[in-house]
Amino acid sequence: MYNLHLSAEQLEIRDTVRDFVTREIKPVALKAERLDVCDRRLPMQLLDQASQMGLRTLALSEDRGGAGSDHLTCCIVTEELAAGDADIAATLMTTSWLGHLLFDRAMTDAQRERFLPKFAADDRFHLAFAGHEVETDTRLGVNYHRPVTTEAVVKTTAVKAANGEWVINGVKDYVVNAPIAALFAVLVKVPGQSSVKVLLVPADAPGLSVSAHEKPWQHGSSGDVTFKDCRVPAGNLLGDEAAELLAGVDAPGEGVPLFQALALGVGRAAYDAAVDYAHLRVQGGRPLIEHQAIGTKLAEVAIKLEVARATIWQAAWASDHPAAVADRSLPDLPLQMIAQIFTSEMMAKATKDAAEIFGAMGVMRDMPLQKYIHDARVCQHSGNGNSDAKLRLAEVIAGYRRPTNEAMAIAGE
Amino acid sequence: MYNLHLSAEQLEIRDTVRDFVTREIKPVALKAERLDVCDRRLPMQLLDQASQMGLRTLALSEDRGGAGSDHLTCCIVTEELAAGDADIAATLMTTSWLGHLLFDRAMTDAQRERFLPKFAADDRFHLAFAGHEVETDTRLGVNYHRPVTTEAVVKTTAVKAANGEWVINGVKDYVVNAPIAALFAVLVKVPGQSSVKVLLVPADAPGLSVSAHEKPWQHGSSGDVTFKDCRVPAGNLLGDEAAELLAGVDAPGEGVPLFQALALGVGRAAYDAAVDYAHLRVQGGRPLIEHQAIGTKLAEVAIKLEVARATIWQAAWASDHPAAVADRSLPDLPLQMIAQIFTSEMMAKATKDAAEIFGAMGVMRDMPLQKYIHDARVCQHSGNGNSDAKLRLAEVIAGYRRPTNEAMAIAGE
Amino acid sequence: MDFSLSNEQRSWQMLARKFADEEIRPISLACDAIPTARETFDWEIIKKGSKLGLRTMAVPKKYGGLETDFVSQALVMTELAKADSAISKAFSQNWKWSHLISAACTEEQKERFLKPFVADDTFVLGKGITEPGAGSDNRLPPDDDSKPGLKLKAERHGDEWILNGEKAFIANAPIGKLFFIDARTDPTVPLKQGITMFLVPSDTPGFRIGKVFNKSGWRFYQNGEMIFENARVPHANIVGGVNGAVSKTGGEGGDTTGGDLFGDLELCANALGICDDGCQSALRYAKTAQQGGQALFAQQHVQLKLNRMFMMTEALRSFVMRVAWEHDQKIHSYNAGLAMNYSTDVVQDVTELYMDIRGAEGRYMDHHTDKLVRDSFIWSHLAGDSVSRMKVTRRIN
Amino acid sequence: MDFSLSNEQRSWQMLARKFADEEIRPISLACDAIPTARETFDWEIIKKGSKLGLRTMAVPKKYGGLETDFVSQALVMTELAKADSAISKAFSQNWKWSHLISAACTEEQKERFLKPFVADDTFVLGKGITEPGAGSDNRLPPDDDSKPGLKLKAERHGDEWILNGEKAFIANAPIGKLFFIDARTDPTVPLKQGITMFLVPSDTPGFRIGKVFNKSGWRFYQNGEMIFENARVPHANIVGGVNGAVSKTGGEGGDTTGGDLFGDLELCANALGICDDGCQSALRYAKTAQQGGQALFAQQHVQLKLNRMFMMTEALRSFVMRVAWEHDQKIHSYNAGLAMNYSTDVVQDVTELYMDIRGAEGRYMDHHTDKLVRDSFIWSHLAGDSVSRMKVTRRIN
Repeated sequence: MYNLHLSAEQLEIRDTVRDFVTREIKPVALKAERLDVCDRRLPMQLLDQASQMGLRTLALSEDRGGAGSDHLTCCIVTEELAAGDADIAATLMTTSWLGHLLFDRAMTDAQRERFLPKFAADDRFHLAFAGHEVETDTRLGVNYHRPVTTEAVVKTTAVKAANGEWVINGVKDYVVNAPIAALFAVLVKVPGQSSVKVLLVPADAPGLSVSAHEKPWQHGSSGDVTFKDCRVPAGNLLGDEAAELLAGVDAPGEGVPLFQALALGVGRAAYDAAVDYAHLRVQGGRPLIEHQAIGTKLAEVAIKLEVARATIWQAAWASDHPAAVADRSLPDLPLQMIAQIFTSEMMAKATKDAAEIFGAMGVMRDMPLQKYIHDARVCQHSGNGNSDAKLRLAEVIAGYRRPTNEAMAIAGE
Repeated sequence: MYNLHLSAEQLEIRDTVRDFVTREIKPVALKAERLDVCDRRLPMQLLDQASQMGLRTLALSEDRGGAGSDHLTCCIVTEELAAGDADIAATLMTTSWLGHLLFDRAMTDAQRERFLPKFAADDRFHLAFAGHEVETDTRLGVNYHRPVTTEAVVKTTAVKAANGEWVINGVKDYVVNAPIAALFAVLVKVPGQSSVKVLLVPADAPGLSVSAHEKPWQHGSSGDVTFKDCRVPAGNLLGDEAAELLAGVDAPGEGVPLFQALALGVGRAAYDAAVDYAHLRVQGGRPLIEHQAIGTKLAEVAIKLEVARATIWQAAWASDHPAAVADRSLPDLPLQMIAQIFTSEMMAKATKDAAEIFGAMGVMRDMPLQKYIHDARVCQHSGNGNSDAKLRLAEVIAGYRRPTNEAMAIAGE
Repeated sequence: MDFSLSNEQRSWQMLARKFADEEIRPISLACDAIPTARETFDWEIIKKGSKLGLRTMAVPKKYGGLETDFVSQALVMTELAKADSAISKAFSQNWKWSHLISAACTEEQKERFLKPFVADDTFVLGKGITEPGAGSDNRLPPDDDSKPGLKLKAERHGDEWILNGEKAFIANAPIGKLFFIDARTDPTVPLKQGITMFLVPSDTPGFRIGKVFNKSGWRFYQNGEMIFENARVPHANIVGGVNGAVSKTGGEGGDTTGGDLFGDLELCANALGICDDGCQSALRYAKTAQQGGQALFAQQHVQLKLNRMFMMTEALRSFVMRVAWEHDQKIHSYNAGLAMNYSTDVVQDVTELYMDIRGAEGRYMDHHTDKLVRDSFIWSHLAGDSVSRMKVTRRIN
Repeated sequence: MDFSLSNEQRSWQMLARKFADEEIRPISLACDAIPTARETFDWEIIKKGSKLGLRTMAVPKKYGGLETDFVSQALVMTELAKADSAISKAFSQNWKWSHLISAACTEEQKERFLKPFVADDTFVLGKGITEPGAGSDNRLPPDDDSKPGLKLKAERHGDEWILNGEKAFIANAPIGKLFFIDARTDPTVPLKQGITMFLVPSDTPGFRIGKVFNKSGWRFYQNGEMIFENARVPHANIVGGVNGAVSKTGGEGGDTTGGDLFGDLELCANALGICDDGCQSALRYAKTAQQGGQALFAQQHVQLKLNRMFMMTEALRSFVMRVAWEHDQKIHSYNAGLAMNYSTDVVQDVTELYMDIRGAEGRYMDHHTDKLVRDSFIWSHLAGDSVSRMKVTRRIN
């Protein structure tokens, strides 16, 4: 039955994280040097604290030492963290989500035995998924409603050596968490095999090197990862379904709207700041908030936030409950993609509107509002962008089904 | 626990109503003469059929012969009906909702005994709430964030005659369902008493006359109701809490977002028509939907619909479950008002975008798209409008509490 | 740089303003309210305007016209539209096609058609391109496919051409005396190379008018169906040669001041008139209507809406006047198209903001406000749809 | 109606374009990237531009300036902004205040200040109004309350005035040699009647510059704090009389061509330059960047974005040129204000669409694209916030 009550656990973790953000994250995040987008190093100590609170292992099942949070809870926590600092949110949600995918769903017992103890024990044990490659064009674009497939190409190879080890060669880019990850899940092509595979590669594997990005147009830290005759044991290969499981981490669609919750958190931070300022700042003898123009603007921002949250929560819950689409409680549409387009467009506008209320203070690089605007823009323009997402949504609406590669090959024969 | 599954009953009634709309309503609604906004008479026969299906008594409790549907179900049904015909939806939801308020919540047993049998038995027994009066300015406007109260003024009087009857004098306007109502709930002032009262007035009471509106900027039928020494029995007075209960029918806020569901239904009708047309119509050798420009536009409309629905459902459920605000699962904001502003703005845009896809056919008065645009505009501009709603929302955001009339009077002494 | 008007331009503007105030505005809402599409037209206003030169102002002096410049034409369209957009269009539609006659017809054709046009106050022109199955395909035909686009067929039989087919949504069809008709004369080649333009008088045998379309806005302005059943048109009525229609109507690379491209200026100048009406009506309303004991104008949200209305309107005026001047200078540019696209956004935004400021008054929406919003929607289809916009973008290079 | 440029206007445009291409664009991104706000400025570019007249082009000839018209000034601002909006503003800021000197200063003051200004390539002007607690209150002060607005106090002591207080966000503060400073000289009356304007050289005793603000956009252009601690200014440096500041700076009803109202033209002409840069960069990118084996330009959604960019830019250009012409004609109107408000919407829309078309390329956003978007946001605060818009609306009547 339709029910919007959050569970006691959800309410509690939201309060806990909100409190952590207020007490610990905000004082660091609001320092001028951190607000300046030109030099934003990850606050490792806060990440350690968050890890001790269980936020690094939020989605990991309880059996394995995590909090076992469901998709909705992960989105609630992400919003709260991002209202404090988008980079902290991105870092934690990436590790937490990959932790769940890898340890709960992709690894064999033997693999878990090797990696889980370290992951559970070390607050700095972060995870990264190295999927994307240089010069891969994944945009739908000209292939909209055309039978040509637009799929990521994997050129990084893994070859089995005589001693059974895998030897990896290739370069991955856009890798979130790359500079801090202790373990990478790497998408590879094994010559002679049609489907792509995933290998577990510890950061200290010989032949692996990371080049961190400066000021990337992404949240958290990121970098390129180069594999040069990088060797890992034979046992590091994940099962065949791992590639598909992990691919959703990058592409919006029917996945978990974690990055949309991040964008919402950024918008809320801007809104909260603007409401506070509008109470304090006096213009024409009255606080700003008592002016129609400012009140109206704040109302418009509030509407954007509430509507986006309803949309994100719906997508989050749906990604955990495919049965609700099957029984037609929810539409058979890519709800995460809808949340992505809507939220990112709305938060870009919301942060700008909030900043306008601050007057000259709203244009300063070392003040919060410009940081929020920048963070919202990153959410809007990373990846393939909203124009491409709309084309993908349009194909779903049209009921267009692109022939698979195999079908194309058969047709071509 | 958060759960977006609809109940089996909700899914079933949605299907039933959707089927009724397709088979019965659409063929009538799509006739050129009904599409032309200049002459839109209520299709009484369809209303009778709907009544036989239980839609006139949808919200009335099961004990009393209704379907006992909750707020969410009422919104779901309203959307479906409005996707067929906005006037039918407005008529039925008004009677259904007033039926619930009057028979389930406001009447005494004695009153129920007198009126319920007729209401239950007669498919043409519709209800109307006569609250608003001529020249009452209920806009917040200049009183935004000022201690001046902006409240409806009731000038219609009810005076107790020697024989115990109430004698009513005054004029009510904006009364939805007035031309077809068999029973009116009338807001009156009893001289010498401070709070307003509600009287039950049958349509055939002597001294009551209705002047129906032509082409009103409202959905359903509406009219002015004049009371000239109109007499009703002493027993027709409702309890003191009835006035507050019924006031929510007119003012958006924390009530049931029925009219927002209506707007959504209108938007969906436009969207469905546009998707169908985009599949059929060929341009440049390909169906319209295969063009990026059209696909993108349809995706944008689809997003507006899905996001609006999530927002409306949330508000509908919240209006039935105040505990979810109390336990902080939902924000303490007027969710219906948020749904009102958002939905009406989005559907105005959605219907225009859908119409653009139809080219010249989209501007014709006897074709569906112009009707949808008109219907959406009515949702956007009836009542006090969105600018005023935003000011009310801003007061909530600011935490502004207007002093009550009594407090003002005391302060003035 | 000079934004001032010449004495002649100014006097055209004044003449149009007076005519609009005294003759058009008084009948505007009544015409709009007529329920039957076929009955909204009023010949009296056309005759009165015609006597002032408002029907023939684009015809060269040597053919008895007034040969005004484009700036004057833009000013007049705006002034007339300020009182009624559809009536303004009913006049300017004649200029559009008299531009085409001047630019594309032979002397013999001008003699045969322009002279009677000038002489008769009820002689109205039109052009038939759109067909039930071909609207945007005519405007933006694919280069690689000959099938899309208009289908009306013309076949030569001696000195005559036999036309068969239908046109739809044709402006002035129900009332016009002479039409330019685009017909397929070579169905084997892409549209641009296979159509011929014919001059078709309304009394051509085999040619008749079908239904009159029941538009939501622009009620006064008549759009109708045209039906050709073995309609016979003399070879002498071909404009610009067989298969030569596009090069003469101002399509890509053609003459940019007559024909179709005048249509861009026409739509944006007309929209400007609606915007002026909307702005002035809104300002008047905001200054007079009261709320809480004060004029609406005292409220910030009303000021912000008025700001946006005037801001967009003045931007549009600047753009329209520039485009009119460019036309007079025979400057080829994509500006006319951009201004037309732009006018769609502006006219709808401005009129909808006006509706916002007014809101429903009691149970009704003010008729004039509602009319402005309905009239503005016409632009979505004529000037602001994605085909119109992409077509203009492709001129930018 | 004439949109053409005179030879002189055209040659200023060409000079500016050449300077922008050859000198400004090559240093633009490097200046933007300098992390420390105090170090982004480059005297070399100012000196080079000054030698071409770009610092003094608004000064009357009799004082050694170039006395250009407003149309030329608008053209030059646009051309310079096409290469770097902040550097363009660094030049035009001097014209703004040289307009004020011409309009409001006595001959003696002109002699003392305009001459050295003209003679020295590094002589830069500024004006201090905003204070930490008073920004929009200065622009739109309430009529019925004397408290809101600037607080910097000036008290007369014989032939000198003693200034105490602070200014914030003052353009050119860190580098200027001469400033106009508004100070309260009568705190008992509403703002408009109680402030006096002083000419304050940078070496005035008791006057110093505080921090330099670290803006997100317009990095090159310096805004700083001004601190007055018993700063002593001679009575002879008062502009326009005691308590007479507002009537001289072009506030409501004042001189509409110098001072503040030039600022409206300045902002919209500058925005136009950013838009031109955005449009041309986007078109170039769309024509060259490939996706799926075709230029991006082949895609409809890219065409629609380009359409909007060019459409809004050309509407803005039309509006800007009209406003510049109105300034030259000394026409009083609300158009300059509307154009300024409008430029906010346009410059942000255009640059954000450009960012949309580009998207993040791999892991980074193109620096130039990002800079255009950041620079454009400055308008939210200077030209497009609700106070700016309501202020302009109140001029409409």
